[in-house]
Amino acid sequence: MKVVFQRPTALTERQTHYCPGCTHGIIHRLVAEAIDELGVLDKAVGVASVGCSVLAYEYFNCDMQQAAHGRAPAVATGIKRVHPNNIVFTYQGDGDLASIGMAEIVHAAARGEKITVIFVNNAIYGMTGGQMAPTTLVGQKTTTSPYGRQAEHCGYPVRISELLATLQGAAYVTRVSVHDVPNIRKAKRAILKAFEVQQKGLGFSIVEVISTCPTNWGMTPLEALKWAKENMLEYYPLGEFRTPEEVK
Amino acid sequence: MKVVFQRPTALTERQTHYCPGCTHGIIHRLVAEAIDELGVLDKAVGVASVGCSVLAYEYFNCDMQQAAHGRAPAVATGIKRVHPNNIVFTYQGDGDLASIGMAEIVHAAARGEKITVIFVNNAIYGMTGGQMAPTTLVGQKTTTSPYGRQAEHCGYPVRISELLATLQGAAYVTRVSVHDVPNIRKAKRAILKAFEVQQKGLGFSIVEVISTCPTNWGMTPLEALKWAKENMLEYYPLGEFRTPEEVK
Amino acid sequence: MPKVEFERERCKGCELCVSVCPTKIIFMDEKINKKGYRVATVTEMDKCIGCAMCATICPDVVITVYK
Amino acid sequence: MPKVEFERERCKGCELCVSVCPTKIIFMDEKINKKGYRVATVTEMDKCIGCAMCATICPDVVITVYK
Amino acid sequence: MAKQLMKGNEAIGEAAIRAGCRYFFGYPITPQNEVPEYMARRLPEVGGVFLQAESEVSAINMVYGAAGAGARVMTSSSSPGISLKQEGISYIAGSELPCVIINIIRGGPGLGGIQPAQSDYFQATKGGGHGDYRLFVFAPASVQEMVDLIMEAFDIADYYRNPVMVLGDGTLGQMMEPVEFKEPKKRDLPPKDWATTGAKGRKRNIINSLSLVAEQLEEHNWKLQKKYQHMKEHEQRWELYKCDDAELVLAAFGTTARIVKSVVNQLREQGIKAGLLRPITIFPFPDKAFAQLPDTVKAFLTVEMNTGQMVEDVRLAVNGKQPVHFFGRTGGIVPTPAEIIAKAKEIMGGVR
Amino acid sequence: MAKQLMKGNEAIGEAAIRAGCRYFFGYPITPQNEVPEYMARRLPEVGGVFLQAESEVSAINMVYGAAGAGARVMTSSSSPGISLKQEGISYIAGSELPCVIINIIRGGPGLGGIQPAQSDYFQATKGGGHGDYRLFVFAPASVQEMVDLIMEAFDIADYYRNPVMVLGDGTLGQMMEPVEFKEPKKRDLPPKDWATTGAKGRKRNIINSLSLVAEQLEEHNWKLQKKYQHMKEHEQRWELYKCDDAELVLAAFGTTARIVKSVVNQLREQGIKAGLLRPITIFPFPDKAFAQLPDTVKAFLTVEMNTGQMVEDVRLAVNGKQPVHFFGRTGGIVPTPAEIIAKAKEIMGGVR
Amino acid sequence: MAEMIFAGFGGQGVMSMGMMLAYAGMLEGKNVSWIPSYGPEMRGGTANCAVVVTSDEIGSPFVTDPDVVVAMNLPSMDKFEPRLKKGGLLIYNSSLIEREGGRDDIEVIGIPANEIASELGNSRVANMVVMGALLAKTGVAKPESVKDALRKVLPAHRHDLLPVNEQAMERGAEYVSKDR
Amino acid sequence: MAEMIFAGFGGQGVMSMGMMLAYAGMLEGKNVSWIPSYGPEMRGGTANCAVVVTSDEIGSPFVTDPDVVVAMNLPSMDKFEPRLKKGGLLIYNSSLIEREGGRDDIEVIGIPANEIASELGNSRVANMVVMGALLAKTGVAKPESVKDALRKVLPAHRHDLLPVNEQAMERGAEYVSKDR
Ligand SMILES: Cc1ncc(C[n+]2csc(CCOP(=O)(O)OP(=O)(O)O)c2C)c(N)n1
Ligand SMILES: Cc1ncc(C[n+]2csc(CCOP(=O)(O)OP(=O)(O)O)c2C)c(N)n1
Ligand code: SF4
Ligand code: SF4
Ligand code: SF4
Ligand code: SF4
Ligand code: SF4
Ligand code: SF4
Ligand SMILES: [Mg+2]
Ligand SMILES: [Mg+2]
Repeated sequence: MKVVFQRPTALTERQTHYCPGCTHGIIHRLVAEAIDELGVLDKAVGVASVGCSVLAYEYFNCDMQQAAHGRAPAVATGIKRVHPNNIVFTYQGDGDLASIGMAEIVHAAARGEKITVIFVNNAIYGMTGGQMAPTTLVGQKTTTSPYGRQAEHCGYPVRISELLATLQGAAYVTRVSVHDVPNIRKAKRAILKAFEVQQKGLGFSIVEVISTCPTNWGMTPLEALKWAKENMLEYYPLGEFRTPEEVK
Repeated sequence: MKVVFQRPTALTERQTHYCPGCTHGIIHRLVAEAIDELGVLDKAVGVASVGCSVLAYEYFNCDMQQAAHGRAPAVATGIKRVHPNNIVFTYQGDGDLASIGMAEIVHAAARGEKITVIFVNNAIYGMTGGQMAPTTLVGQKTTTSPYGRQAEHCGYPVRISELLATLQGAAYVTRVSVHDVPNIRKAKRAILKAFEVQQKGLGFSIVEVISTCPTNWGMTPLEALKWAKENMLEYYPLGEFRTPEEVK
Repeated sequence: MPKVEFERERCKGCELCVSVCPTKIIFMDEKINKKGYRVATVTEMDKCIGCAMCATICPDVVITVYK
Repeated sequence: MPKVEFERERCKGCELCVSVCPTKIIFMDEKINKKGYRVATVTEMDKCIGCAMCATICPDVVITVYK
Repeated sequence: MAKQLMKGNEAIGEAAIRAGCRYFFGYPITPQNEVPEYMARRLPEVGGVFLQAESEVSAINMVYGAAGAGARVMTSSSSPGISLKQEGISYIAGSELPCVIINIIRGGPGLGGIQPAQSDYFQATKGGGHGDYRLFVFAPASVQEMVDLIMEAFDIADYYRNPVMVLGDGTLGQMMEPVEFKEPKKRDLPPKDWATTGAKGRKRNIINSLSLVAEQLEEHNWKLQKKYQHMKEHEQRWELYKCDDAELVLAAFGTTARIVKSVVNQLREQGIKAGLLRPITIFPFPDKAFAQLPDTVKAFLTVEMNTGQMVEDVRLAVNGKQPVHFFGRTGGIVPTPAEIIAKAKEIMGGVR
Repeated sequence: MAKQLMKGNEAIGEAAIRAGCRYFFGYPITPQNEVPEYMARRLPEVGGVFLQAESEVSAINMVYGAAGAGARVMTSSSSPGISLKQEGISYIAGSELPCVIINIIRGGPGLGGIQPAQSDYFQATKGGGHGDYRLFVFAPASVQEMVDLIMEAFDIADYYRNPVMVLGDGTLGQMMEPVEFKEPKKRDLPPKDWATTGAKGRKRNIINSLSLVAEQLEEHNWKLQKKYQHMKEHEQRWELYKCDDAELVLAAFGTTARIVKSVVNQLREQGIKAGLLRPITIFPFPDKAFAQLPDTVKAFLTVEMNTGQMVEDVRLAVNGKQPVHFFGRTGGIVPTPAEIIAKAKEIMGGVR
Repeated sequence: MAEMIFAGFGGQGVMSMGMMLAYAGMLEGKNVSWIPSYGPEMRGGTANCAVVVTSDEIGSPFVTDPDVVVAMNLPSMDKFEPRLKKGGLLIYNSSLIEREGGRDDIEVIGIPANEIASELGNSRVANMVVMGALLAKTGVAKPESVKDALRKVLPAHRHDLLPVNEQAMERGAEYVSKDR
Repeated sequence: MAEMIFAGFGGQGVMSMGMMLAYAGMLEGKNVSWIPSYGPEMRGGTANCAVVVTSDEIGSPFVTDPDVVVAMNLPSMDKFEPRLKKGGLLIYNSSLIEREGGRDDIEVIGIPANEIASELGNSRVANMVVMGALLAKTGVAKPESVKDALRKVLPAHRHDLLPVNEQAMERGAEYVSKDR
C-alpha cells in the first residue's frame, strides 16, 4: 500500500492556530507541497506577514522572517538581493498586502523583484476580528462597515491581480481559489508555476488565492466556502493575468 | 484693446522658485485658469506636496495645506470629508505620488475620493537633485541610476494612469502633456474636466501631466521639451483612461 | 485496499472533508478531542476509494491517504 | 493692434516663448534683470498677431497679451 | 446621567463624540479595535464620518487634513501603529493643528505582543518623531478618568493648537468599568479662523510646517517652546495618595498606579509609610508635585510596565535630592502587589 | 593612505564600503542625498547592491530583510525620513538584527527646513519607536571621526546584534574635510549562524520579534536590557578638552562641539576656566565622564542645536550636584561663539 | 469585596458570565470592574476574565489572588486553582472536568453544568447554571440583579431566551444548596 | 589661519572656487574645511561656501567673522560685507557690482572678473580670475597648489581647460598687483 497523500515535509509538525475550516490551512499545505515538489526546501526563505498567518514562521519548515504589517515584499526584497539564488516567498493577507502594504507590493512588482507572493484574499481582516479590508465586497458587513460596505462612502474593492497586471515587471499574475477540490488542485499548479517563474529569474510572481474567514464572516466553514464561490468569484474572476512565455 | 491673456487671479503675485523653463510653471497656471473659469477660488482648498512644488501654497491664491511627502491624497481626504462641498485638489510630483505615496494615491482612487489630483510626471526627483523616480525611463541616467536605469536591476517605469484605471472608484483618469502649445491647451481642458468631475460628485479624478526638469535632465528648457516629446510620450501614451459618462 | 487515517488531535471538526467525500463515508464522531472538537472519522473503510478529496480540502492536514 | 507685454523682472530667460512665436519676433535681450537672467523681449511689436502662443507656453506668466 | 458599564475602548469613542469629535480616521490594531469599531457604528448616527484608512500613515495624514480644515478629529492605534504615525505627528505639531491621538499600548519592541504595556512613555513624552515638538500627554488610570480626560482633551488641543495624546495600556482599553459622561470643564476657545474652509470673504489660510529660512524656522521653534512652557506652568496634573507623612513615595502612571495604590495600603498595614504620586499629565510632567512633597520622604520607587522610562522624569524632578528606585515588568506582564511590596521593603530596609 | 578631501556624505558611503557594507537601501532626502548617490555609483563596482526603495518605510524593511539574511547593510536618511523608519527600527531592534542607520539631521518639526540641526537627539537615544529598545548611537564631530566611527559601527552592530545609528547634522553631511581611511579596530565576531540563508544542512532559522506569551516577551525584553547594560558599562565614549581644572564644563555633541571647543579657548583667554565634555556615544551616554570630572567644576552648560534634549541626560548624569544650564539655537541656525561666550559669562558671573 | 476569575474554552460563555456579574454589581450600586483576557489565545483556545465587585473603591482591578475561581474546563482549572486565596472558592464544571481539585485549603464545588443545561434543552446556558451556583454560594450579587442585567444586555429580539437563562440560574442555585 | 567666504549667483563657480582653495591647502599639508550653503536657494538664487585653511587644528569650521569675503554679485556683497572681521579683505566682482563697499575698516578690491574672463575667451573662468587675485593678496595658498588641485579635480577629458584657468589666475594676480 502506497501513501498517496501525506503531510508535506515543508510543513512543520506544529498544529496551526487557525480557526476550524479556515482555508489558510489549505493554502499553507499547497505552498509546502510546491516547495517539496521543487525540492527547494533548503533554499527557501519565507516571509510571514501580519495577519492570521503571522505565525507562518512556525509552520513552514524552512528559514523564515516575520515582517512588519504590509512590508513583507520589502523584507523579501532585502533577502533576495542578498541571496539571489535562494527561493524567497511572502505569505500575505489582503489587509496586509492590499491595504497598508499597497506601496510595497506595487513596487516589488514594478521592480520585477524575483520573489513569489502568496496573497490570501479573504475579503476581511481576520486576525484583528473582522474589520473591513480593501477587498471587502460592496454591501458586506464587517465590524468597521457595520451597515455594509457602501461604495459611496469608501469606494469599491481593489482587484489586486488586475492592478498589478498593469506592471511590466510583474511576470506572473494569477488568481485562483480554494473553495473546492478541483480549484484547490488548480491553485497548487499556480503556486508551482509562480515558484518556477522565480527559479527561472523571469521576474515577480504572485498568486492571489480566494480564501475564507468563517469566524469573521459569521458562517460555518462550509457556508464560507459557498459564500466565497457565490459572492467573491464574480467580483474576483479567476485566471491568469500575466504569464511569461517561458512557462506558458 | 482687449486683454486676451493675463495672469489668472488664482495665482498669487509671488514669483516662483522654479528653474528657468521648468514646466511646473505652466501647469500651475493651467490649474489656476481652471479654478478661475469655474469660479471656485473661494471654495478651493489645495494640497501642496513635497517636491519642487512644495511651495505651491505660496502660488495658488486659495486656502492651502502643505502635506508630508506622498501623503497629499490622505490630507485631501481629511479636508474633503470635513468640507464635502469644497473643491479639494492635490498637486504632486512623480516621486511624491508614484513612489512614497503609492498607497495613498491608489486608495484615494479606490475609495472614489471626490478630490482632483494634478500629477506632474517629469520622470525624476527634481527637488532633491535628480534621483531616479519610479517613472524614470529605462536607460535614463539619474544621480541614483548613474549607469542608466536598468530594468533587470530596478524594473520598469510605473504607468500611473493605467494602474489607477483598474480601479472602479477612479472616475476620471487622463494623461496629457505640456511640451507644446496645442498640448498645453488640451491639458487645460483635461484639468477643467477633472474639476468638473469633482463638482458633480462623480468620484476621484486625476490628470497626469508629462512635464520636464531641464535642470536635472541636464538640458536647456527647449531640449527638455523635445526630450519629453520624443522619449516620454512613447512610454506614456496620452489620452483618457477613464471618463464618466456625465462629462464625455 | 485504499484507506485513510485521521490524526484525531489535529482535527478541528470543520466538516469540510465530510462535504467532499464522494462515497459519503466520513462522519463526525460524538466524542471530542483534547481541544474540545468533535472529530472526523470513517468506519466503513472498505468503501474508501482513496481519491484523497478529503485530504485535499482538509485545512489541518489531518488525513493521510493510502492506496 | 495686438500687442504683448513682458514683465521683465519675472522673466527667467528660458526662451520657450521665442521658440513658439509664429512670427519670430521675440528675442533675448542682452541686458540681464536683477536676478541675472537675459530677458525675452519684442521690438517689432506691429508684427505681433496676438496669438498668445508665447504666453501659453511661458512658465512664469511673464507675458500679457492684448488684441 | 446614570452610570454605564463600558469597555474602555468603547468609552473612548463615546467620550470623543460627546466632546464634539465628528471625524475619526484609523486603522485596526489589537488591543484598540473597539475604538474604530465603535466609531464606525456611532459616528454616522451623529452626522460624523468614520473612515478606515489604508494604514496608520494615511490615517494620521487624514487627521492632519481634517484638523487643518477645522474639525474636531481623533485617531487611535497601538504601539507599532503609533510608530508609523511619527512623521505625521511631527507635521501636526509643527503645523500647530489640534487633534486627539489615542495609544493603547501593547508590549514591544517590534511586533512584540498584544498584552498591556507602558513601554511607549518615551515615545509619547520626548517625541518619537523628529524635531523639537511635544505632545500634551494624558495617562488615565481608569475608564472613568479616561472618559473625563478625553472629553477635555479636545478643548486642550484646540486651546493650544497642539496634538493631545491619551496613553492607555491594553488593559484600560479592554476592561469594563462603570462610567458616567459628565459635562467636561470647557475652555474659552477662539474661533478657528486659521482653518482651510475655502477663502470666501477672507484672506486665504495656509497650513504648513515648512520654513526654508532658518531664522523663521527658529522663531517658530521658540514659539512652540513657549507653548510647551505654558503647559508646564499651567497644566501639570497629578494625584497624591497618602503622601502627607510618606517616607517612601511610589510613582506610577496609568493602570499600574492602581496596583500601586493597593500596595500603598498594604505597606501601611505593614508599618511602612508609603504614598503614591500619580502623574495624570506625563507631558507636562508634574514636577510641581515633587516640589510639594513633605520632608519626610526618604526615597522614591517608580513602578512601570516597561524597563524604566518615566523613572528618568522622576529623577529629573527629584534632581538628586533623594534616591530614586525602579521596579518594572515588561512584555505584557502586569506587576503584582507582592513583588512591588518586596521591592519597597528592600528599599526601606536600606533607607532606615 | 593619503588624505582625501571628501564631502561628509560621500565619506559615509566610502567608510561603509570599506567596512564591508555591500547593501544599501535608501530614499533621497536633503541633506544626505550624496550618500545614496555615492552608493549607487560605488556599490556595483565592489559587487554590492544599491537599491532605491519606494520610501523610507520600505527602505528600513529591506534593511531588516537583508540584515536577517546575514548581510552588512546600511540605510541613510534625514529627520522626516527617520521618523518614518521608526516602526521598522523597533522591529530590527526587537529581532536583534545588526545594521547601520545614518541620520543627517535637518531642522524640524514637520517638513521644517533643510538646514543643520540636532533636534533628533531624543528620537535617537530614547527610542522614537515603540517598546523598550535602544540604538547604539554615535555622534561624530568631524568628517574624519564620522568615517572612523562608521567603519567601527558595522562591527559593533554585529557584535551586539543591534542597530547602530550615526547622527550627523546637515553640515557634517555637506562639508568637505580631508579624510584618511584607516583600518578600524576589529572585534571578534561570531559567525552569523542565525541568518536566513536557506536551511541547507542545519536547523531552520527564524527572524522574529513576535512573542505572544507575555512571559517570553518579558524574558526577551530583559535580555535586550542586559545588552544595553553591557553597552553602558563597556562602550561609553567621550572627549574631554581642558577639563582638568575647569570651573565651567560645556557639554556638546557633533559639530556643535567644535564651535564649543573654540569657545573654550576664547573663554580661557578671557580668564574663565572652561572645558569641553563631548559625548561621542550618546547611547550609551557617557555618565562615566561626568563621574571623573575634577572638583573644580562649579557648573555645566549644555549647548545644542535644538531646544534642549541632551541636557536631560547631562542633568541625569550630574544628578543635582551642580547646576546645569542650557543654550540652544534651532531651525538650522548654528550657534555663534559670541553668544555661547555671553551665556557662559552670565553663568560664571552667577556662580562666583 | 470579591475578586473573581471566570475561565474556560472560548464559546463557553465565561466572558459574558463575568460581564453579567459586573453589571449586576453595578446595578446594586457597587464598584465593579471586568478585565478580559484578549488576543489570539481566544481563538479556539481558552479565555478568562477577572471581575471585582466591592462596596469600597477599587484599587487594582487586576486579580492576582482570587476569592473565587470559576473553571469551565480542565486547562482553566489547572491554571487558576493554584492562585486561589486560602479559603477561597473553586467552582468547576464537572461535566467536562474529571479531576476534583488538589487543594484542601479552599472550598471546591463541582457542578455538572452541561448536563443540567442539556436537561433544560439549551446547552449554551451551562454558564448560567454556574452563575446561579456562584450567587447562591457567595451572595456577591442578588439573582434579581443578574436577571436585570441579562435583560439589559440581551437585545430585545433575544428576550425569548430570558426564561431558560433564569431557569439555569435557579437550577445551579438548587444544585449547590441541596448538594451540601 | 584664514577664514573665507565665497559667494555669488549659482553658476558663477563660487562653490568650486572654495573647494579648489581647500584642496590646495590640503596639498600643502594644512588643515582645511569647506562648508557649502545648500538647499533650494541654490536653484537660481545665490550660493556661498565657507572655507577655513590653517596650520592649526580647526576648531569650528563655521565662519562667522570671515577674514576674506569674495563677492561675485551684489546680493552676496550686501550680505557678507558687514560680517567681515575688522581689517579683513573684501574682493568683489566689479563687472557685476557697481557699488564699492561701505566699510572703511576693511580692505576692498574690485576686479572686473567677467571682462577679464571674456578677454580670455571663456566667460566661465571669472571665478579663477578672482582666485588669482585672492592668492596674490593673501598668500593663503600657492598658485601652484591651486593648479595642482585643479588638475586633480578636473576629469582628464577636461584638462584642455587647464591653460585658460591658469591664465585666468595669472591675470587676476596681475590685476591686483598692478592695481595697488
Ligand atoms: C502597523 C500595524 N498596524 C496594524 C496591525 C494590526 N493588524 C494585525 S493583522 C491585521 C489585519 C490582517 O488582515 P489580513 O492581512 O487580511 O489577514 P487575515 O488575518 O485576514 O488573514 C492588522 C490590521 C499591526 N500588527 N501592525
Ligand atoms: C519623508 C520624506 N522623504 C524624502 C523627502 C525628500 N524629498 C523631497 S522632494 C522629493 C522628491 C520629489 O520628486 P517629485 O515628487 O518627482 O517632484 P519634483 O521635484 O520632480 O517636481 C524627495 C524625495 C522628504 N521631504 N520627506
Ligand atoms: S479569523 Fe478568519 S482568517 Fe483568521 S484563522 Fe480564523 S477563520 Fe481564518
Ligand atoms: S529642479 Fe527640475 S522640476 Fe525642479 S524646478 Fe528645477 S527644472 Fe523644475
Ligand atoms: S479518500 Fe476519498 S473516499 Fe476515501 S475518505 Fe477520503 S474522500 Fe472519502
Ligand atoms: S477537514 Fe480536516 S479538520 Fe476538518 S473535520 Fe475533516 S479532518 Fe477534521
Ligand atoms: S502673441 Fe503670438 S505673435 Fe505675438 S509675440 Fe506672442 S507668440 Fe508672437
Ligand atoms: S517664456 Fe517667459 S520666462 Fe521664458 S524667456 Fe519667454 S518670457 Fe521669459
Ligand atoms: Mg484577510
Ligand atoms: Mg518629479
